[in-house]
Amino acid sequence: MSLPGQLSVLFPLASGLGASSPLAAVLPASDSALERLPLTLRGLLTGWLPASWQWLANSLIAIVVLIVAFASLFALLTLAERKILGRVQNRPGPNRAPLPFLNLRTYGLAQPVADGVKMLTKEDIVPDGADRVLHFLAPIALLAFSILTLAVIPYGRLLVALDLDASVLFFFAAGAATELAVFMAGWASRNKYSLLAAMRALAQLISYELPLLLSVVPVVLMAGSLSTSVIVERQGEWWLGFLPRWYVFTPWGLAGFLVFFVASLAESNRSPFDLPEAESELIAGHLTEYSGFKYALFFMAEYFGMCALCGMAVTLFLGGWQAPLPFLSFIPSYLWFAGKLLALLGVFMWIRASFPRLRIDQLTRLAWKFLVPLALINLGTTAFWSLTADWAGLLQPLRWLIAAGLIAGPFLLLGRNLSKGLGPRTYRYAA
Amino acid sequence: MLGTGLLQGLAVTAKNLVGSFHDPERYVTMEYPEVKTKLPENYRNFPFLVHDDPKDPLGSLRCVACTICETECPPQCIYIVMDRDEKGKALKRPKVFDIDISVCMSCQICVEVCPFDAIKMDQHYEIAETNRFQGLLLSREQLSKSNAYYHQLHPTEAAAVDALLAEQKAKQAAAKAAKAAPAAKPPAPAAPAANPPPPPAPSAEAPKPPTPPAP
Amino acid sequence: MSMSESASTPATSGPASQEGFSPTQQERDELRRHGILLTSLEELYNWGRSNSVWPLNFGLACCAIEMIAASMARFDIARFGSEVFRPSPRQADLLIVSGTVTKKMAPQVIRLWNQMPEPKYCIAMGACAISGGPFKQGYNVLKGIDRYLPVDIYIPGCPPRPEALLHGLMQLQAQIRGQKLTGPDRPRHLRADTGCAYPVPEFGAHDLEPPANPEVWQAPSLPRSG
Amino acid sequence: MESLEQIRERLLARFPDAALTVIANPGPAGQPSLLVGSPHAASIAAFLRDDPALRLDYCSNVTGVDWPDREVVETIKRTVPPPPPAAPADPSAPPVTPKVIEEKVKRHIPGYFEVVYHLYSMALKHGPVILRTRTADRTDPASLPSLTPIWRACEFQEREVYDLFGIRFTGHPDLRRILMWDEFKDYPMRKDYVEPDDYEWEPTPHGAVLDKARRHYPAPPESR
Amino acid sequence: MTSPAAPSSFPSGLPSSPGAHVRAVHDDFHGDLLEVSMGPHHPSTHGVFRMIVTLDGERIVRLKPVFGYLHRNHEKLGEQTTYLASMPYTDRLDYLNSMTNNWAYAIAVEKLAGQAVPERAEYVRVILAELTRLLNHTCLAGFLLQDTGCSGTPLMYAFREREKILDLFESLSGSRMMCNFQRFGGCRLDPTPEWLAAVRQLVDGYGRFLDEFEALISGNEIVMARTQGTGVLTPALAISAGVTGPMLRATGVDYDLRKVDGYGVYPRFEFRVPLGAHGDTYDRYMIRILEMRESIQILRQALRDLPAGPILDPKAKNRGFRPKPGEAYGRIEGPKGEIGFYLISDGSPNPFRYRVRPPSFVNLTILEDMCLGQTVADAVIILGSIDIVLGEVDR
Repeated sequence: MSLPGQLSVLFPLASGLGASSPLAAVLPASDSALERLPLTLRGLLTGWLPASWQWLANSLIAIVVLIVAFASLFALLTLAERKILGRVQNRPGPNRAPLPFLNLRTYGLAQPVADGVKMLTKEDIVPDGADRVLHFLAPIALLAFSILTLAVIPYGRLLVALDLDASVLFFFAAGAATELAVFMAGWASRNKYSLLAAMRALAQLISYELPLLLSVVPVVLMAGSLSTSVIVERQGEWWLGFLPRWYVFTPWGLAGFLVFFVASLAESNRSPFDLPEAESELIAGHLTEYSGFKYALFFMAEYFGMCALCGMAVTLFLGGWQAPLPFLSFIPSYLWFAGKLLALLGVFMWIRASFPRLRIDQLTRLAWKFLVPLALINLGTTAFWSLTADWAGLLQPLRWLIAAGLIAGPFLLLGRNLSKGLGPRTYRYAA
Repeated sequence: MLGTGLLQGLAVTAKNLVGSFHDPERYVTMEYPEVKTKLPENYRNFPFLVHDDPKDPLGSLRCVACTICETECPPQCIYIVMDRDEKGKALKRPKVFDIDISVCMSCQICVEVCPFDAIKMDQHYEIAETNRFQGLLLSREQLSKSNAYYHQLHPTEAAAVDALLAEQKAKQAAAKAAKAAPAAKPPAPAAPAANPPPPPAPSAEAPKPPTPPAP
Repeated sequence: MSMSESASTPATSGPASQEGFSPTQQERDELRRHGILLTSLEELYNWGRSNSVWPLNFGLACCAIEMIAASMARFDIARFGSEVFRPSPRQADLLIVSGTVTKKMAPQVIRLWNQMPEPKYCIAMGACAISGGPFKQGYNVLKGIDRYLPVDIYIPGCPPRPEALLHGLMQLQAQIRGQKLTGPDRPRHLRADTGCAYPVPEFGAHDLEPPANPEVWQAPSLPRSG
Repeated sequence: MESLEQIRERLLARFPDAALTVIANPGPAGQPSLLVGSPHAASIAAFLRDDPALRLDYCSNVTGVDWPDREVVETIKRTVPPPPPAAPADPSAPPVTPKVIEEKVKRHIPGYFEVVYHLYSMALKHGPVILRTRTADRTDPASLPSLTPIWRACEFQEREVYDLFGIRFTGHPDLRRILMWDEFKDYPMRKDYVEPDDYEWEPTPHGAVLDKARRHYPAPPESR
Repeated sequence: MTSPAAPSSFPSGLPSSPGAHVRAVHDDFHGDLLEVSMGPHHPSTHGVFRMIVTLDGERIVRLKPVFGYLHRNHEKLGEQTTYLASMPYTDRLDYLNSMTNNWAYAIAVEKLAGQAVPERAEYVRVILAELTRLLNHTCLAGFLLQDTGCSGTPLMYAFREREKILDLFESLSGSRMMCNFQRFGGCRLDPTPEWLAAVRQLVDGYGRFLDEFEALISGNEIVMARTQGTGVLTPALAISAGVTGPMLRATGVDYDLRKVDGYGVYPRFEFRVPLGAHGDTYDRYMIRILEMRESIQILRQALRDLPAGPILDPKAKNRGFRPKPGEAYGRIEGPKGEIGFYLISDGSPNPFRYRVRPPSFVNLTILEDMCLGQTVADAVIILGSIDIVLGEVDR
């Protein structure tokens, strides 16, 4: 097989899916033009190239599209976060930055652009005695790893930049490396707060990588594949003809999703697990010594990581790009994916607006004493679920009941153990 | 159960998020430059001097340059020089009346101690400046504001002050008339400082700071 | 100083006042004739800076409470894009000196200012920051932060209302919008001849040494006979 | 609670050689205080804290007072010995007992530093008992016993007194400057403290500031 | 996980004998220690406070507070100005609670001069003091939660309510924060019926706000995990260190000056004093919430019973005021603890000695004791729960 041919297996999206492509047959005939729009557009762009060049052009396009799409999503998300936070706090948030040259107010839509312009033009400071190389590399590494994780998420039917057989593994490998970049930043800054933040980041990484991975294992087990595309395909069936068979709608899937969600909050350093960047304790944590565009890169990478984890959660548990109801399938799959992604991101922001931060020992305790056992038990539950796949009729509710009990019992027990000694108090009054 | 408190908290924030779109209790922002707070009548920021005749803002200042406010001002931000004629006779009006609003602590003590109701508190607060030395030292010319302006800011208080001043004037006129009638002496100067007003009786509808005895 | 005249007038003129500070269409056309790219760049640069003024999360005294109040729901400084109170000076654009600067604190304030990356701005909020205010005659009170730092906007008041701070912020935005990239009156951070670090005074046996930075601080004399 | 006189009696019984004086308060507040000699201050304080009838377990306020040297013209009754240096003598308020022969005496009252402790009892909810300790004079290494070992509340307050008045507390665990910087040499709350002359733009000067302004301005011309 | 705490200056926390104050810290014992200087510019030091923290990992083995960054010579200025002119300066002591500062100072001067206060003024003072208490405790809860890492939401809700109280203060006294309202022998102005109605409305709505606020915070598992069991203060140490206010009552010691001294007209009101049992950060938070609920009760009663009459004693003299020689110590239960003023008069228009007994300064005495063995994150919230205002700490 020629090299382009090999790669075309690796890059289904990248290998021209135009009308001329032999793979075009993979697409169901029912697909609307809207569903095919991204592919059509790409065909228009690269169709004129010789076939041996198309894979390269296509992958380049995929990369550019990914980066541009997520960079603009990042801009919107910063604004959305500030707006949502504002609304929760009974205020409007940024709403008056006018468009440049026009002096037109657009409900603050120009705000991220203004921030970007300012960040780009801000002086870049490297502290005396800092490790200049690492200080420079840290934001770049962080961004690079975050973008890598974005590559394996299926954004729509056949819309995946890199469809590896082991894409789930790839995702977590690349995702874990981001913490390395945080540690680099903390170490290189020559600042005590940064160093503390770096140590926290490492502790957090070690603690939360495990529940994150363990919560994914059941999905892999049930789907029988490490490929994200296959996992999404497997969730594409319907119960009783109309209920989606997403993994989150099973007892083990729900538990897995919750563990994954909490762990991904921690992985993306979001509140209530934003310990490395604990504003009220460590000034700005590992970012303390970063100014200007390096800081913006960090910020961007953090949001990319958040998007990637939410995208993975959607892919693994929420049916990926599948429509929630059969008759809604006419809406293009990538829109469904975007909708679910944004909803999850919204929950991230909602949580940020509501909760205080945990302490580092509580954070690790939550991981080791609650999430990890729960994920392990969930693995057993999944095994039970898998073994009883042929239970039917009256046994079916029994199967649900047992599985739910297998999750809820340990949840209550572990939860009680975790919150031992804590609780609401009653107070006495002086006589 | 672990998590109920968290869910309760999420419910509160969600209620506020939704409420911010329809409930004015949960959307309290004032779009400042377009919408401004309705300042209460009592609001005080920096002092100004009241003049009675809009045509002659400097000549008709109520201030007689008695320097009570200057000495009582806690941060000492008032500077007064009394105007004198060529012979050095005091003219009972300020020649220099400067207030350094970069020092003023808006405490209103100058207003309280002024026996002539000459200095009152302004409510203008949009005074950000790029030059401290030229912008924030207010001179007599900048401080002088009309009685109508005073009425606009503090209507209740101003009405009471006007009534009081009118009463004093009437009393003074009566006293003068009484004096002038028996002995045809040359009339005493009509400036209010010659005859400091008695402490006003607390009036029911317009609570007023206690006026101390005249110097 | 020329800004103060152009900035002080439109502030009260109505809803469009916020934009009223930027060059008028006519002026803009005039400028464009001289160099379209440069003016457009300049405008974009100034627009970006002025709409994204991130203050340093730094409170000194009473005024800091009003500064916090300005960022709270009632006044919401976020509307101007300035609610991002960065705790690290590296990411901040604006130093709001909100309260009394004591002599013990002054070196730290100047150090913070030095740690901020250019372009950066300074607002002296409240009487104490401007001149020492009511505490001016105290032995440990610095008589105005402008003895050591270049202050862009002075907001009098004790403490200024949150609206007054917002007003000062708008003045600052207007000032930024009026800055030139080139020419003799270009801002400090675009000049090669201005140093980036301001000297930090040292604790002496009786007072700070030196008691003022003569490069920043030239007070006019106002003779009084008393 | 017992009166201060009763407390003094009991203290004298317990510490026979202690110097204890009840200092009257001529003002309307009328709250007298107990002047304690330095050598016994700590043991007396411990007694007051632990005595079951008093249990003054809470030291609310610690402060220094600087009494500068004074020249006082006093009208003194010949028969009565001069009163101990009480709380500020006022030249404008002579006692009105015309019977005894009086004479005007010019007296030099040497200044001293004083530390005042306001004690209360949280257990028995009474108080205050006001303790005072005094230095002999105002010469510089002024030193008084620290009561921090008795009441932890004195720790920072005594440091503050040391910082602002320059009174060294013997027995204080951590006597450093607290409000001013370490390099600072003066004691600013003393009455004879002279501020550093960091005069600047003074547009509205009065009094001392005006004097300072005059010193700094080149010969002030006519008022403007 | 806990490392042995370094010997504090007071090994048992309590002073026993002078020999106990050995400040030696055996650093070899802990191995490599990290010394972090938190402040004076730090987001959670509530101003310009500084803590030099020595860390073993994240555990605190030593914590030395550094003060004076806001030392603005309040006492010296107080001795250089007249009695009346010091009144606006007291606003700036604890700049969240100007009304109670005013009252404490007025009480001290009234004691010094033997000045009586009309009944109506006493009631108005109680109303204002309790409003201030609501304001302070609400803000404190907001700031405390901000320190634990909330993204501003509780603080915003707290300030939303604070603005309502500030509106009341502003419409009565003319200023949002620096009220300068009390005078020797009464208050400066008489509240109008409209103002009283507005207070009534606020008081009626405040309970609802507290309910919602508690729903957001009090039951939150993260808040409980962060605050329960951290920064424990024992009653004996609290008493010895002169800790007052809600902090003291959180340790279970019943000492509220409103009950003990019964100043003003407080004996006429029915209210309870909530007491904690653990003395930890959560107790300190909850005591304040409960105190607010009691304050609402006091406000209801005071508004109901407010008598008619003069607001300022007609004989009171504020300008040219020269009290007789003597001294007086006046104290009240401020929202942060006992705020007192110690005045010595020598018969001149200026006080001879003007001393402020700042509650938060004295309450900071036990900061190190509470923080030893805890983490940096805890130190931040312990400091937050002490409720300091630097204007008062450093004066």
